[in-house]
Amino acid sequence: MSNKLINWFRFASPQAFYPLAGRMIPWFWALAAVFGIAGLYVGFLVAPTDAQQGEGYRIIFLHVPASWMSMFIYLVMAFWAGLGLAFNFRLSGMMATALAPTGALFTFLSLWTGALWGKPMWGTWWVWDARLTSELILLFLYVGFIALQSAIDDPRRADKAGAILALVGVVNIPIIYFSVKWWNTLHQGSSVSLTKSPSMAMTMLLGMLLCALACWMYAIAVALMRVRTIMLERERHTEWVREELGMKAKEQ
Amino acid sequence: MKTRHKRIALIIGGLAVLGLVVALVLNAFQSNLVFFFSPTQVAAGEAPKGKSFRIGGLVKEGTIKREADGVTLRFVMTDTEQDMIVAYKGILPDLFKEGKGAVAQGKLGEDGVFVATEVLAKHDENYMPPEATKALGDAQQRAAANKAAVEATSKTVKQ
Amino acid sequence: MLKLVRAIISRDLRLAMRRRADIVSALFFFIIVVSLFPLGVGPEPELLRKLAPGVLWVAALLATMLSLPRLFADDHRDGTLEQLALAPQPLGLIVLGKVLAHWLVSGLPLALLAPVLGLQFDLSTDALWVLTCSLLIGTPALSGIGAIGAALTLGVRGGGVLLSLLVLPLYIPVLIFGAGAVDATVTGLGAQAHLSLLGALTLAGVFFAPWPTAAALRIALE
Amino acid sequence: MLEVSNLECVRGERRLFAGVGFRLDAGEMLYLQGANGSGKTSLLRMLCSLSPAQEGEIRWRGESIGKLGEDYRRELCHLGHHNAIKEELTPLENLRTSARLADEALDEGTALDALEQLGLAGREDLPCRYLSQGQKRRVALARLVNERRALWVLDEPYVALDSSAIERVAGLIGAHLQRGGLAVLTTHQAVAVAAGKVRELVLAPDGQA
Repeated sequence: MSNKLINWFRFASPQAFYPLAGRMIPWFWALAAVFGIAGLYVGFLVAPTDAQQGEGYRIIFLHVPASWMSMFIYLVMAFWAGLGLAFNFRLSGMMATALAPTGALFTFLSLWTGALWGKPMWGTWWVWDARLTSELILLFLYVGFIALQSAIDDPRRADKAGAILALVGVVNIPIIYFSVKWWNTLHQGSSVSLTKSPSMAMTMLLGMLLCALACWMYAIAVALMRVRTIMLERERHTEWVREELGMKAKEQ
Repeated sequence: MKTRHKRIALIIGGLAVLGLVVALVLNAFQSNLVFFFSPTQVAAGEAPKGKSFRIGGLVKEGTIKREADGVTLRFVMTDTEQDMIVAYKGILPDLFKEGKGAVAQGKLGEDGVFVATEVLAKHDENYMPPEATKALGDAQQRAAANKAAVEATSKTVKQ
Repeated sequence: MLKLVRAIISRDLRLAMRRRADIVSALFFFIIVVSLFPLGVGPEPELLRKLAPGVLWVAALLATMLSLPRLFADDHRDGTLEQLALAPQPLGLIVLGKVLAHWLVSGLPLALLAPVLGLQFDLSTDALWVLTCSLLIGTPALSGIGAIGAALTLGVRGGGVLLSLLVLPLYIPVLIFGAGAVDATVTGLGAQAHLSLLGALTLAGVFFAPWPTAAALRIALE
Repeated sequence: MLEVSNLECVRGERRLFAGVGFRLDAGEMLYLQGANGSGKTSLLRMLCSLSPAQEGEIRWRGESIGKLGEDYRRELCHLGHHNAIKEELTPLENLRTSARLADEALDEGTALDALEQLGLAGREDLPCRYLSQGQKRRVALARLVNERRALWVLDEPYVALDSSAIERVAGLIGAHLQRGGLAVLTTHQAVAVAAGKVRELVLAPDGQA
């Protein structure tokens, strides 16, 4: 029992996590590629044309996963940040820092793909309805988080200050998610939810879920790569980093 | 005061404030914070007068007509309880169809006709291939549309 | 506990009175920005009435932002902040006092000045009344939320710009409902729902924001 | 009463000190010595729970100060590098506000008396920005006259003071120790304190304290 616990905590140290992450990254990339290809295949070649929207609906294969990821990554980021703040784990602060750019990217994608879909379907690029506005605030929150962290020199302080900002910003996530229910928005309600069966044809849903999985795997792979870089940078004066880099140098 | 007592006092105070916040938010949601108004709300005089606002509802079947000038479109927006005539000059979005949801921005004219400057299509969350929709049959389709309309209305009215 | 909050408020007010130039310049900033708009967009009353809620509220936001960087910076520089952090009281309460004091010298004068400026925009009496109410109810939230940003950027290089980057997105709801309240009155709808939401934002901003602010201050002091 | 064990301090990428430990009982004083940049101020800030320690523990009356929180701060008086006085306020106002913020009552007479003891008579109503460095330091130190909290943590209290003021402050510290108080201070000036047991701790740059 206690043995198991210790094993888990072992991976909470950058030194132990670094090689583990290195071994996992190729797998996540591979999975991302597999799911991505499968998702795009199902989405563009198998899934039927939508009765109302024609071919234009196919943007959902990117838009919906990107929107999900933008919110989900924020939650994960805030979770890691809060964990780092509460228990002073070095690793969790690094994870939060590593996740932020990917989250910002997905938020940006979600906004743009939404605009590209909105123009032909709704008849406008952008409306100031609750869903769109709160998603835009999410993008600002990501940018603020990244800017704050990069403005503070001491990485420990940067982690903690970023964590507070991330936790404060969490209030925005339920607002985004429930905005379509709380207000009369132009944006439609969600097609997939836990409480009711999806109002979508099966193949369309399959394509969307595959694409979502691909985004997920991509996000993990990229975040792990980034966290490895952050580890090397922050711990560059420690023995293990020197050994790691020294070994690499010898191999070449 | 002891540290522990102080903490308890702060927590109680925090909960009280939280309760107040929730009460205020719920109070606000009972009134009219909406992206668009339904024809019923407009008929009840809840919409702003003499100023641009949005109305939302379903486009009534068989009411889209082009006027004599060849540019202006007229159609009826409904929430199944109240109807409203909308006049619009301009390009319609792809999704704008009879029996489907739409949001129009414009002003209410003296004659009760809503003169729209912009028409947006409101899409529902259903994604279905055409064959499946056809297979449902006409009657069923209309029933579903009606149900959606009622849902849309009850949602609007609730807010 | 209330004694402490009162002590902080009276201290900050006394300091502000000894340095009146700061308050006055923020107020003048507000006046000038608001007065620039009619000059920029033309004096058409219809248009001005439409612009008024947004312009007044955005100007109030920016004027509040001006005084935020100094909220903790002075205390940080002369070591007072350390003493406050070492006081045998929760730091959050001290921050609460400072937030209230900040509102008294920034938000309150803005709200009281707003109806006079509203006249420039040809607002009706009702709208002026709601404008003042919305600013009175909404501006404490600006001080509360702003305090978080001020504490996070304390002693950070380029802090001023960063502060606006962090705080302005969080101000968006206050802006929406504040300007929305006036807008609703101008168009003949009730402002009650908007004011009610503003009240919720202010309560949450004033009573809950001090705690993350206190945490951020302790981090800045490390 | 105050126990420090195995304390380590890392600033940026440099380890300032490690393995620092000492014990201080009622009526005892610790002289903290060391070259510039050896981590004296950092150690004092850790003692005040302003900065966390990377390694090691600080205990007050047998309990970790992190756990005690407010109860520890109630018994702690800290005087840092900065004077923590407001330039806009007069010495009298400064003294009285800082007492109020520390949750203590200080009437005007006592405050005036304290200022007089530090040689600030006649300056009570002058905004502090008109005072000299030394006078400002005296305003900050005037807090100590009526300070009855058990643990004093003083960072370079004698800086900018003239010899008579230094004597005065040393007298205040001595009286504090006699009352059974504790004091930790850093200084480059060796000043004899009349009473109490004096310990010394030298922070050496190689981490061997």
